[in-house]
Amino acid sequence: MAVHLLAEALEPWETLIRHQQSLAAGCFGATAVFVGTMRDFNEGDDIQAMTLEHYPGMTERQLETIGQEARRQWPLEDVLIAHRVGRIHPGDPIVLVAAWSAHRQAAFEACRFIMEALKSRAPFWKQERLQSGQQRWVSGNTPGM
Amino acid sequence: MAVHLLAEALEPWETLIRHQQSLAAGCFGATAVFVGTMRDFNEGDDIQAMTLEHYPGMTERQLETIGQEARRQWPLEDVLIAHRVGRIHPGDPIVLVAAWSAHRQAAFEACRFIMEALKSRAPFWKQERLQSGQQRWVSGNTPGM
Amino acid sequence: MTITVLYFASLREFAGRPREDMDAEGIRCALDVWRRAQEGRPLPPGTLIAVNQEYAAADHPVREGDEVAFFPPVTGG
Amino acid sequence: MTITVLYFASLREFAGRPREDMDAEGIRCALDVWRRAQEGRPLPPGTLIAVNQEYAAADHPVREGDEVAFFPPVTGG
Repeated sequence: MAVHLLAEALEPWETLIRHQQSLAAGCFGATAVFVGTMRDFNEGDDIQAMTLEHYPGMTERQLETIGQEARRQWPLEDVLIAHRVGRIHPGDPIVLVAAWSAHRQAAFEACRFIMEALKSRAPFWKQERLQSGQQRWVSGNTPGM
Repeated sequence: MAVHLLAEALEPWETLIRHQQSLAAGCFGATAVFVGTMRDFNEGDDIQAMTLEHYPGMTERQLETIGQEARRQWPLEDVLIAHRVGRIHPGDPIVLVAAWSAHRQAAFEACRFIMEALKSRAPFWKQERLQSGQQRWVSGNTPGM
Repeated sequence: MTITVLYFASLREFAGRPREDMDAEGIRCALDVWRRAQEGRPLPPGTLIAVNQEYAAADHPVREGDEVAFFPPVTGG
Repeated sequence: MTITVLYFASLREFAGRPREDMDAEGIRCALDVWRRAQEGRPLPPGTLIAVNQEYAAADHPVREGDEVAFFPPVTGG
């Protein structure tokens, strides 16, 4: 299992390919992946940029804990979680979650579980900068289930 | 929407990256991806190779139909389906499904719907070649939900 | 005009051939096609049928020019 | 030994500072930390609390050496 917090650009597919190379081919039959990307609109406004704040130390621990919970709940070969912090712009990837398993049900469910848990428990906060120059904290997540 | 049937190696991440470049960055917030890979074991036996047979014409139509059903059911920016045919070996990717949406719930659910529909309706058949040299038709799929 | 009959996977092995053409005379439905082609051998349980590349029931009408396919449960993905 | 108090995101703006150290004397729980640091201002609704980087309730015991954080609902992913 790997957890990455990145202050530089997150390249989800490269990160995924690199990580998957460490797995034995043939052991997993299913890979479920989610990538969250910054949109250029939110709540009816055009967004210019966003700052992702986190709680150094606690954020990593929460992501580790969430990944371990998934591994206890489903038979997984591996889990990868990567999340951006700092200044980002529309189109930039924010989060990558991948789960490898022998079977697709476990991979799908674990990937989604990790995303929902991350959204509700991992200490990250988004501050949007609108096209108007106004800054605002994003107040909550859209429901995912 | 794109549907690919490939007699040559399926490179899922390259296919995904290439396809995603055709989408406007910032329009989608969520990408859900599933990749199915050939395992080196099945029902207790070591597998040497596998042949994926399909029904030329009908297979493409079924995949198109399944993709369109997903687009009617969820608000998706795009859908990508790619599937191998022919001779493959353990570790080779078999199938790639990707769904792009503004929101993660739609992306996750559409991706999983497409995989389950593909498994139950798209005319593909797997014939395994065991390490012993014996050949056998795979008789059914493991349940995915 | 004739009917095109296709067999896939284990049904191809069962039928002993991948395809054949059949005179449409006297054929009303997909099951008629199977019976004539396979000389009365029963349809293996679980066999799926497609008429013109769409899933169809055994009593689905078939006429000349149609493509009728028989195959076992699908196992892709 | 003191208690380390951290504020994140909108709570940092509310508090007017990102962190502070506090004498542990007379502090029993996380809410005591907030009250002393914020001079009795009520906790904004929805505020989350972590003690030593684990989520904790307002009445979670706090002693010297602990790290206590206050922050709004999380919005990552």
